[in-house]
Amino acid sequence: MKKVINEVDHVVDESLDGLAAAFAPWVRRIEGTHVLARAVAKPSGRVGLVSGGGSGHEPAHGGYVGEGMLDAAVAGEVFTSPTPDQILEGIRAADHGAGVLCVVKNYTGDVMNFDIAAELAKEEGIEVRQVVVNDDVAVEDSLYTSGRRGIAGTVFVHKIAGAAAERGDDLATVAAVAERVIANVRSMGLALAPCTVPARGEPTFTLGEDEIEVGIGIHGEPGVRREPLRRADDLTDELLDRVTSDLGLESGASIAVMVNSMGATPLLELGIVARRVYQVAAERGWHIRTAWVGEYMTSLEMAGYSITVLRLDDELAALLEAPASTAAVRVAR
Amino acid sequence: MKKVINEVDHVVDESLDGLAAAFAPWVRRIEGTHVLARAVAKPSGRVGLVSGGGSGHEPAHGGYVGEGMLDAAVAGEVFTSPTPDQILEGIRAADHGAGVLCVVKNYTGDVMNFDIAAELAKEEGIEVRQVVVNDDVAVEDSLYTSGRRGIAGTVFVHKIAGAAAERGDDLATVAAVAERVIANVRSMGLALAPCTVPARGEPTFTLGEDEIEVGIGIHGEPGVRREPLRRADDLTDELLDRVTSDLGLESGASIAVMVNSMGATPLLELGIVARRVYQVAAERGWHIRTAWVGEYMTSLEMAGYSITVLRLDDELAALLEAPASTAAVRVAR
Amino acid sequence: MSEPGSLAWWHDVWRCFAASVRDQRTWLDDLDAAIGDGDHGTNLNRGLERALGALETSQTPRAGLRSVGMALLGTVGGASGALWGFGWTKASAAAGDGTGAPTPDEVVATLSLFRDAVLERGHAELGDKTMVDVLVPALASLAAELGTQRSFAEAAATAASVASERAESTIPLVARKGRASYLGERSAGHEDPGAASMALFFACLGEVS
Amino acid sequence: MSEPGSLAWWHDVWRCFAASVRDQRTWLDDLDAAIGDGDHGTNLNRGLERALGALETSQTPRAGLRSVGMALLGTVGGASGALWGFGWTKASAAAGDGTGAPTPDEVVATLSLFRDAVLERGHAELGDKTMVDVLVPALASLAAELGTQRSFAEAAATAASVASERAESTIPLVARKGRASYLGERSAGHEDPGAASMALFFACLGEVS
Ligand SMILES: Nc1ncnc2c1ncn2[C@@H]1O[C@H](COP(=O)(O)OP(=O)(O)O)[C@@H](O)[C@H]1O
Ligand SMILES: Nc1ncnc2c1ncn2[C@@H]1O[C@H](COP(=O)(O)OP(=O)(O)O)[C@@H](O)[C@H]1O
Ligand SMILES: [Mg+2]
Ligand SMILES: [Mg+2]
Ligand SMILES: [Mg+2]
Ligand SMILES: [Mg+2]
Repeated sequence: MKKVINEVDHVVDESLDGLAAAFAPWVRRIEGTHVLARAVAKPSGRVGLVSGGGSGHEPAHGGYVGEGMLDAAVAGEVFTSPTPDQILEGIRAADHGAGVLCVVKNYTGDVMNFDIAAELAKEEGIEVRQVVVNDDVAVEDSLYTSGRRGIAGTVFVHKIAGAAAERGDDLATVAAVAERVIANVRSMGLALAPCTVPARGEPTFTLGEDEIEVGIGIHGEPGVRREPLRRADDLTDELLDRVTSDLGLESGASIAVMVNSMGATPLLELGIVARRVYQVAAERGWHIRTAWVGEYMTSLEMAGYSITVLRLDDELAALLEAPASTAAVRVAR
Repeated sequence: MKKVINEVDHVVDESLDGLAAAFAPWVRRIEGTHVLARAVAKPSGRVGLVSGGGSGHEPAHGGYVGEGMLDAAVAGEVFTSPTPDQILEGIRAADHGAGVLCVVKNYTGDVMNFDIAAELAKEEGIEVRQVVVNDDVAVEDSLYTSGRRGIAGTVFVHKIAGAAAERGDDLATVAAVAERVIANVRSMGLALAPCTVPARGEPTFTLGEDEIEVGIGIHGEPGVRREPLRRADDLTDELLDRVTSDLGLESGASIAVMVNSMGATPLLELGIVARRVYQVAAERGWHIRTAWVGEYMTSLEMAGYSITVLRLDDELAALLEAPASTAAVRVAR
Repeated sequence: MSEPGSLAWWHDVWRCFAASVRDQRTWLDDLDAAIGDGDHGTNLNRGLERALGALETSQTPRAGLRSVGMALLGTVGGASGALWGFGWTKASAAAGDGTGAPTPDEVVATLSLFRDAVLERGHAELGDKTMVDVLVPALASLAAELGTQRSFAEAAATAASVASERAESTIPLVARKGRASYLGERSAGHEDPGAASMALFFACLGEVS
Repeated sequence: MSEPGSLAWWHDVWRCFAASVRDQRTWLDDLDAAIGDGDHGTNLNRGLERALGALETSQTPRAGLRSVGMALLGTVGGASGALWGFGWTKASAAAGDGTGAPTPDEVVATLSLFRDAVLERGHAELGDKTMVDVLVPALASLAAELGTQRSFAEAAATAASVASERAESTIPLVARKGRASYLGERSAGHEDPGAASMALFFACLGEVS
């Protein structure tokens, strides 16, 4: 394992220190915790937004803390959901008297730990609601399983629900907006190379020189299928097709797109993917209002990418384009 | 070679198409060229700023085109300096009657191609000045060689000279500000893993499981020294020491810092580096005004990082913190 | 041997479990890497050190197991952290408060609360390829054997072998809960890591009794 | 064989050079990978296809070589693009404009302008481990041999072997110009890619004459 680290056990703690210092205009680390909260708290009477999950997805989630997005981000160990006591700290920091919405990605661990934290927060008199993001179409959705995973689409939930909270919507409304994003957002990813969790020291899987994993999550897991590497356009067509047919995307629809690097895939290659997305959108009559191309929800240094499509209505578009100021996302007034 | 590409020969062209589409709020591609110019040209009578170089350094250079930074970015093939005709197109697009400053990284190819382009532009009656960035302390500076390389510090030149041009400084003044940045900025990087140039298809060098290359440039070249991997803090101490002693950095100095990923090294690890930089700065009495931590001047999917330190005076600090709006750097008003 | 259900006995159980997980950490991580995210051994191991410390400073089984649950909840993370942590905070309610003598029934009642809490939180059913596939039948075996007047040691030994069999019999299953469920059919052919660690726990019940 | 300095002869020279670079592309890239950035063969190859096309539509050596220079300048990129491209746009001035018969002296004058332009742009000196280490002595040999009344074919063959020797003798040198200079002492022990491709060019002068 070749990584820029000191002790394997201190990776998350030390990284949070450094990122909190560098991101000081936006965040502060709540001492003794793995929580990054806004440097300047939002006015009281506004709904708070908390998200989090395992570390290793940077800039998620601390990069999304700031005006117009999250109030607090809770970091677990690498790829391990945070514990309820930490989440509770985040909820406390985000509470400004109007309740807190937790944006949770659909993983058993995340859901259960956020559930327990929410119960503890309620015992303290904080009103808490949760939304569970499950945008990954690679995984079959079934009542009898844990359902779909939450992946990169979560960042759109942060942005849009964050804007709703910022403008003063009440908790039920912010939650409803978040649910509307969740209902309209789908993603799917693939990997060209695995990543190595520091505590484990070995790649999470191995691939032949010409193999890729299709339908990966964001925790270094293998995907749902292994297959030969193909041209960028073919891969992109498949991901886009899976995502948009699940969404039932109609010609004439307005959409936001995210082309997300899993970590090692450079922007040069994401540009090739974006080009194809615009081509297909033009053919199919989808209007791309915004395209986020870069690293938004990574999986350490995994090589690969995911595509996210969000169907927009006028309100979602306005909230997506509303001002935001965080370490990783900035939209000017 | 595992990459998200179609044809090896079309990588740059296709990527520019996709990035231009996604970055449409900031840039447009000048048809038939490898030039990304501002979507909305700056008012006439203002100095234009052009930069560029080989591709593979994304978000450099197209990501820095927009208000407060560059007017045009010229992309060569991967790691190959652009040709004079392309640079000339960039200069033409950036010219608004007050002359154009070219920010060139010190590589023989870049310098010669920009020189030729500047001569051609002068023949067309455009006033052109050039500054050559040579911030890499890994390479010995000597009158008898090509001197130091230009690496990540170049982005600070874009930001600060861009702000000077935006506020209306004349060409000589903008060039002088750029030279002041160059005189006060130093960088050094190291690699944990090489990258693969698409046209070549093989890694630019090979490293043992515990080896790193210290003193790398940004074109996949090996560094000046090969040595065993050490703890993040040790590596960071060495880079920081080399950079700041070359700069003769004094206690009490105000600085801007960049912790730049070469591509594959994730933000999680950059956080660990940033933490150490803040620790050392506190010990040595340097005041870090701004820290840019992320991908600014990459080398495809190379693993590793560079550290850049810029000594600030009040004017440089103000220009660094002046508003900017580009795909990759945004500073709010 | 200490009395099953006594504070000393619970110490023995958790010391044994912590040691097994420490020893088998890489194996558990490997099992999890095959169908999950490779951290199961690391997760449990991180928490069990802390849990042992908490137990050592406690005066009664009830207080001790509650602090074990809190420690696990605060350090393990992931699915197993929520289940093991929440489970033991709940289970502690049935453990002795130091007023009466410990009984085997108390142990079964405590483990039953743990099982109920795991089922309540996780909503997993038998055959979903989770720790539940071990916990439910192994606990049922323990209770049944005790009902036939066997000694606790004998009953626990039987439960341990049921647990180990059931862990292995998760191999052919397709996961329907937890991270492994995302793999669909590809999850078949591998032992569930949470089932494997649960079997280590039952092995310890047998070993120390 | 066509007359040295005629349009047909220049066609032969560039066709030969384009073919050599195409064949040796990977070797040139490998040389560049060792001490530079691995693109020298790819760079030249990209430009030479285009240069050949430009030459084919030209009416005189002067126009043809100028368009070769422009094509190289617009497609090769990197250090070699600037030097080869700029060099040939300048060199063309001494080439025939179709009015008189081509002479060997014209060829030497053309190559001398090329050399002067390369020196002017690149500021490299002999021993800096660049293409100059081949260009300067090989051209000097060509001129000198022609001065002793040898045939152009003989003189060019000698120049080609000088070029090839000089390319090899860049191996022990420490680079002082270009990308390889950043490696310092580590640049010693490898042949300079630009010197190697320049030797291919002189080999073609010999081959087609
Ligand atoms: N809903 C559930 N009910 C019971 N056990 C579960 C459930 N989900 C997951 N598990 C168990 O948790 C184990 C994984 O634990 P661990 O790897 O520590 O957490 P994570 O999956 O969050 O990385 C699985 O092997 C499975 O036995
Ligand atoms: N200043 C210079 N003068 C003459 N030749 C040079 C100079 N700098 C570099 N070269 C030649 O250019 C060659 C490298 O060309 P190439 O790889 O195509 O460009 P780049 O270095 O920009 O990648 C070197 O091997 C060397 O022979
Ligand atoms: Mg986990
Ligand atoms: Mg090059
Ligand atoms: Mg796991
Ligand atoms: Mg080269």
